[in-house]
Amino acid sequence: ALSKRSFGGAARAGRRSRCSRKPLHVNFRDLGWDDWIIAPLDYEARRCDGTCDFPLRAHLEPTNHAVIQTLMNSMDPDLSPPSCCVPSSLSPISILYIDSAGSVVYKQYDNMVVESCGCR
Amino acid sequence: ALSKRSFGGAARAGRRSRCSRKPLHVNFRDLGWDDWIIAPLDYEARRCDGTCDFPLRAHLEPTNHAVIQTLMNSMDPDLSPPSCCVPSSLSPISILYIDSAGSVVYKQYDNMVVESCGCR
Amino acid sequence: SGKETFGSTAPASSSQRLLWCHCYHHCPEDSTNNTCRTDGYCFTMVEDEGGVPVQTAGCLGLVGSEFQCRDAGNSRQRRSLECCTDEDYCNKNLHPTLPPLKPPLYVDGKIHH
Repeated sequence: ALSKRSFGGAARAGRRSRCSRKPLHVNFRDLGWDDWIIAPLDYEARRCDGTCDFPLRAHLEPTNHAVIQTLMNSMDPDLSPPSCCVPSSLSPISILYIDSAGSVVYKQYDNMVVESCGCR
Repeated sequence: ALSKRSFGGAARAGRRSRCSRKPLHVNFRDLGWDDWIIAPLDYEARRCDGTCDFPLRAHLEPTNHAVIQTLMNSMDPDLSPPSCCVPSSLSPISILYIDSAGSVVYKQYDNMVVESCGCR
Repeated sequence: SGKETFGSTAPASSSQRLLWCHCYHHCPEDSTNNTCRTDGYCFTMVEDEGGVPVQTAGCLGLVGSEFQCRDAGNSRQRRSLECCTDEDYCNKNLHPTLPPLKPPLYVDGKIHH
């Protein structure tokens, strides 16, 4: 039976999950970019989604402002929205493409893949 | 009279404004912190709010991931939410307070005031 | 749809010179006289808002410009965006036009696409 204090399950019924990484598969062909991108034609970018509830856990690396905003929101949601779940660290991918002069170029694009999410 | 092509007004009727700074006045007394904070007892923290629509303007300093996520959202909102409007630069404030040992301390707290907002 | 006229000159940043652009609707907070500056591209975009073509213009940063200037080929929003970088305020000379309306799918079996 539940103790007097029930510890929340992984995601309490009907409640949006907490800020974390979610899948986001990007297909350059679907974007109509297979006329200039040679490879890769798709990649896993991931995205961040979920609530930034009090208290903001350490792994979400909140700023002081995010903590204050979260407290203001829990005091009165009309005062301020909660802080937002966004990428806190990203990694690059390299793309082989044809540039506007028709040359084949292999270039690293920074901040293309979500490595971790945070509340800001 | 509006030309054949009307230029968007500051915020077209009914449409949420675009990502920008908004006021957020923080009152430490309302938070119940006037028992340890001496000064200031309130400050203007500001916050970020608004849509991150395509195209993400230069002043919102989007990452490549935010650009890709925004394009995926405009292709199919079910694939991905838009990127989120969050603080992109913050500044500190200093607070005079009484610590747990009863001493009066004057300390700088980083990232307490929003200086600019961005889409991430 | 997006069209990038990357122009003969490389984006401003490689020569450390910032590009001035015309800016309509959602200019930076510190913008004066509807102008903005960028290390990337100026743009002009027209989008269909409830049947009314609405034009906006402004600055795109260099980061992500290769993606934004090309836009998503099949955005649900009916829009057209063009970028330029060859001279200050070059987006004054950009006049993108809305792509044709996509024929609706008729479900009563008469026309299918």
